Amino acid sequence: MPIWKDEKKKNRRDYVEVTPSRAEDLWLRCQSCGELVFRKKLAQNSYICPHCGAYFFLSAEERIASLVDEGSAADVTAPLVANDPLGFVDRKPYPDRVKEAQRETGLLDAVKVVEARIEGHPVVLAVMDFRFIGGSMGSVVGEELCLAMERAIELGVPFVLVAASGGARVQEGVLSLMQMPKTVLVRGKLARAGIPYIAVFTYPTTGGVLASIASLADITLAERGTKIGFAGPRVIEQTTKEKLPPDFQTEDFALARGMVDRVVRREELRSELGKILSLLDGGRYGG
Amino acid sequence: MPIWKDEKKKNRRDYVEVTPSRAEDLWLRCQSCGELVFRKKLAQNSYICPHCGAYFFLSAEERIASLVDEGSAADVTAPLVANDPLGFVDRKPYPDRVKEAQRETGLLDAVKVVEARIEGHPVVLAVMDFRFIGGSMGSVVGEELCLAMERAIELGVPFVLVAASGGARVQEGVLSLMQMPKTVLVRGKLARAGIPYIAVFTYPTTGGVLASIASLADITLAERGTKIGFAGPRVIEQTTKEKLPPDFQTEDFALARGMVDRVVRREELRSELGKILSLLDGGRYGG
Amino acid sequence: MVDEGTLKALEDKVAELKRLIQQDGLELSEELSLLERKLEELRREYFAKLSDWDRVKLARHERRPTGIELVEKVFDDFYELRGDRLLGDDQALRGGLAKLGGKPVVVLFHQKGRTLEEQRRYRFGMAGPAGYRKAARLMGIADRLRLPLISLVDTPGAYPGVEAESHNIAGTIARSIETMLSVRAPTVAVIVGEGGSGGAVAIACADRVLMLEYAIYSVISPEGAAAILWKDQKATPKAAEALGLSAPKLRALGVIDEVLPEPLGGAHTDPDATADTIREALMRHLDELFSLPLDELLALRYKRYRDVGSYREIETGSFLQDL
Amino acid sequence: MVDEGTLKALEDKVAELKRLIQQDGLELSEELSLLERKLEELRREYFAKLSDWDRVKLARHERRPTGIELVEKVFDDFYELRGDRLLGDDQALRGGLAKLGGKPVVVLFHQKGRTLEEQRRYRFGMAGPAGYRKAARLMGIADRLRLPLISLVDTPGAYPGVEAESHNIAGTIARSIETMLSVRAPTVAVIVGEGGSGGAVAIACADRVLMLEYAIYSVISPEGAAAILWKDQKATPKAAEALGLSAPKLRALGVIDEVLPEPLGGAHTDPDATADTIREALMRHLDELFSLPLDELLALRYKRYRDVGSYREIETGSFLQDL
Ligand SMILES: [Zn+2]
Ligand SMILES: [Zn+2]
Repeated sequence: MPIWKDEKKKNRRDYVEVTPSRAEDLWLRCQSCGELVFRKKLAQNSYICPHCGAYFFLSAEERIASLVDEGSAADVTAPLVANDPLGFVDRKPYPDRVKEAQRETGLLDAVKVVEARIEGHPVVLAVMDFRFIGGSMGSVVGEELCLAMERAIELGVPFVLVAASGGARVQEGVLSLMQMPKTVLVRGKLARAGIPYIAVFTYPTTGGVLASIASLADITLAERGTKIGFAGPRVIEQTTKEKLPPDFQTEDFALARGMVDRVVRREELRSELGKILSLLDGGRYGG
Repeated sequence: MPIWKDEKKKNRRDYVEVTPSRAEDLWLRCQSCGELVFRKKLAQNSYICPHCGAYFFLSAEERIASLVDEGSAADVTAPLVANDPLGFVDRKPYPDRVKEAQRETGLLDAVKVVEARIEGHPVVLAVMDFRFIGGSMGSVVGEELCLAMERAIELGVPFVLVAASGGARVQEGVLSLMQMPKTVLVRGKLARAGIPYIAVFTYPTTGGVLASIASLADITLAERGTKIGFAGPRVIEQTTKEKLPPDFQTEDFALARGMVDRVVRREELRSELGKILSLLDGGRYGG
Repeated sequence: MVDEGTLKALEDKVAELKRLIQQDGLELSEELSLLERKLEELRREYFAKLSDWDRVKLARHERRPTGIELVEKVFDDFYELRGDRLLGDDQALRGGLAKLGGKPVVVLFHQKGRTLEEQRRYRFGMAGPAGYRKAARLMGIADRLRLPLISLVDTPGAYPGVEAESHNIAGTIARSIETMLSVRAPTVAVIVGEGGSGGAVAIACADRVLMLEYAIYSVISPEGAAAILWKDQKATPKAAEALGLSAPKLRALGVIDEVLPEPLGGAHTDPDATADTIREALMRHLDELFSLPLDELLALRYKRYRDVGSYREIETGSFLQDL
Repeated sequence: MVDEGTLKALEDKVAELKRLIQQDGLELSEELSLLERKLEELRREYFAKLSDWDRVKLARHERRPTGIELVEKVFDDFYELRGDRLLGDDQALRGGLAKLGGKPVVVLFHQKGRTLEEQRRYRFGMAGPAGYRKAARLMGIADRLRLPLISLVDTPGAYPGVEAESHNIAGTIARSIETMLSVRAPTVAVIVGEGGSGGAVAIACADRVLMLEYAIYSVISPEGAAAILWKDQKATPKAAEALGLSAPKLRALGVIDEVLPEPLGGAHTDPDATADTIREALMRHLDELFSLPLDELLALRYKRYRDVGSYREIETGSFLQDL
């Protein structure tokens, strides 16, 4: 399913896939040009179709690999698993949903935290994974993000968040809402410690994650093809009967409204982060 | 010259005089209804025409009298006089202009500072006087405002500023521009000391005064009939060729755009300040 | 089984009888006391087995006291402050100075509106960027002047609209949260009606979070949850149950500190008593918080929000085998 | 008497000759050196008795290097940051991260634009609320990360428009001043072109304020002053003289700390040399400021702005007699 396509320019490079692939598939079919691509080859190309330039869906692991210096990443994700504080059952029980997502993704929850280097610069990098219950922020994601920021403080290195989230983890009720003040609080600690915080908005950065930790970065990049917004388009149309502008909640919409510093193509994200990190390097005022 | 008149409501009470009277006149002619009014009588009525409700022009002294408890005001304006740092001469030398204004107003410069009580509450009150070179802020006004805020800190009582200013004192060049950071700086000290700061925008509150100290109050009231804006309408029309909306830079314009907390009729200004001051009274958190 | 329709019909009848007695001086007191006993009985029955969906309907009850009505009853004075100094003045989220037990406080509250015209003007208590910016501004006053900050929460959520998104509603909520957490004075939030998601939490990150007995506080509306998770609008009551949005459940989870009892029948049957309960609780909690020195107050607040959540640590080895 | 028209004509001729020599390989070097000597001579004559109005024209010179041109020459890298997180991104006031002598800094600058299209887009360097809010945001980054803040000032003033007034341009300038004064790191401002009133001072409240030799810094434009004070547009040169807007006069008043010499002919005749001068001065001042501990840095800043102004104390008795 395409979410961003510049029709006027007929630019196939602006096609973004939002459906995850199965981890076991060695060959992936590009949903834009229809070609079959070898997964390893794709990985070497930041998961951009070598035939047409379309962006493939990225898991957290793939995202990390596409951003950090080879072999530099040490997984420091804490071994935390969601409880089921509400005994939540919709069409299936929440614990089953979590287990399924774990099985599918190999992750404990919707975020992966690594210590790594980006173009030589050490960082603590937290990457959300949209495959895990829509990248929703529940208790585990909130705690992991806080631990990641605290680790960045401890190490004295920048904190980088790659956001990909549909919002709060509904199945944990108000406890997931509470992850908003929780992460904002620790972001304040990060700020007081003078640690740089860079956020990257990838598809999609929405809801409670956008309305808390994601919006409070020093520097904010938006990946080409992302979606940035608080409320979903359907909710807006239903509540307000407004007609939405064609570029609504796109990265260009956000840029024009001053919400992000830059829109960056996926293939440039790594060097862009490298540039920023290198600019933040060197003797700061210590007075 | 009227500056505010609610034509639709045919409400003569919304007529505001912006031309000062001569201090020696015992009888003043209302420019709205044409009646002659005895000055003393007028003073007892907050300088509102007893015949038609029009607002007469207020000097700083008259404004103070209309706001504070009778006999409670102690003039603490510092004995400061403007220098002529640029040797400024336009159609007349700046020192002559200052002297003229002093003679006309009995003031040393465009602001008068008193320690007083408003409905029983002690305050440091600074009132600008538009008659003194358009209420412009030069070195003396800047210093007086800073001294007033420092006095409020020392006494631990709220600071109230009644603004009336055409902007910066052009005749002192960049030194008057420097009164913007100067007053903002001391406002910061006031804030750190936890002293409440209430601003009242009277006719007119514009330019450099609005773009510094006046905009940084905790609570901001606008007197009915004032004018609130950074740039003059003529400059805007000349620079941008824009057509200005009919209510442009009125107090209602400012209220609708979130720039002030309330629009208050002159006759209610004193009780309104009293209400606010009494709400700020009492045991604050001292932890 | 008693439903809220039956209850409401009876409530209306009682009200009508009272009006007749008062206005026209009719001798109907016997009928009235009969009806009132019946109403009391039905209420007991209804409230004894209140479902969470019933609670949602009570929290949204058309006669439930709105923000300004409670503010005027709870506080001794209220002086409204307006505007965010940039975008405008959002009347869906209001605030100002007030007194409580002789002490000055800063108050924030959502305002839903009672009449249709009010509801339109207040957008049913759904605030936009100007509202959350105003909230942060008033929090700044509380911070500078060391005034306790009290918020009454009653919103379906932040306003979802093109204008709101254009002015970064998400960012203004984040700033509101950030500012509230850093106020150097005691803060108390009371969920008095609907505590709808981000729009609620933006002004509810307090040292103490209280909740009226029949108020709700939820990460998503039951309707929204039903649509998204059950793909079935008819699952709404089920969703309400699942979301854990009731005051007793949230108290059990530790998300809120105290459930404030409402009169039998709900807050709208006795707004004065409801306001008394709120006032008493606010004064009690503020008294406790006032006794703490600032560093301790802030340390407790930090701990409260740093530690919130429900998860368990595992041994990764065994976890991978489990899958 | 040499006027700027004669100068400009000669400058154009020299440029044309150089082009011919380089492009077409014509043997005109003798003519060129003749013309260049003549130009040098005229420049000396012109700049020897430069009026303040001449300085205004130099500061506004159509070829004067604009903000981004200087930034790219002065700093080793420049990474633009955009947006105020609420209203939009104002390209009349730009900023970002950069390096200076290996040290990270935050840079702010007005951008006037060179082409007509650019000038329209950048509104001739007249920033609005979004611009001053972005400035405050970037100052916040400098503050949090303890990065020196450097601003290059070149604006006729803040943008005067209905939209700007509607979004409280005055308030955003006041906030920008407030934020700049509270940055917990060294700050240096350089007036590089026009320092126009509130729009300039909003990003010029620095620990050190430097000024290019032919830049101007004024409370009002000479045209504005002529209209208001002289009621005569022809008084503009006289107003320019009276306003004390030149770098040497402002240095004498103590408003600025150092005059940075420009090449003979003005910054536009040698942008590289101008940039070198700015870079050298910035590094020198930053070195000095870096050696101060934070409390001393802030105390000096406080003193600088607390004490600014020119007035005298009098004995009120004698004053009243004088009138
Ligand atoms: Zn393809
Ligand atoms: Zn009259």
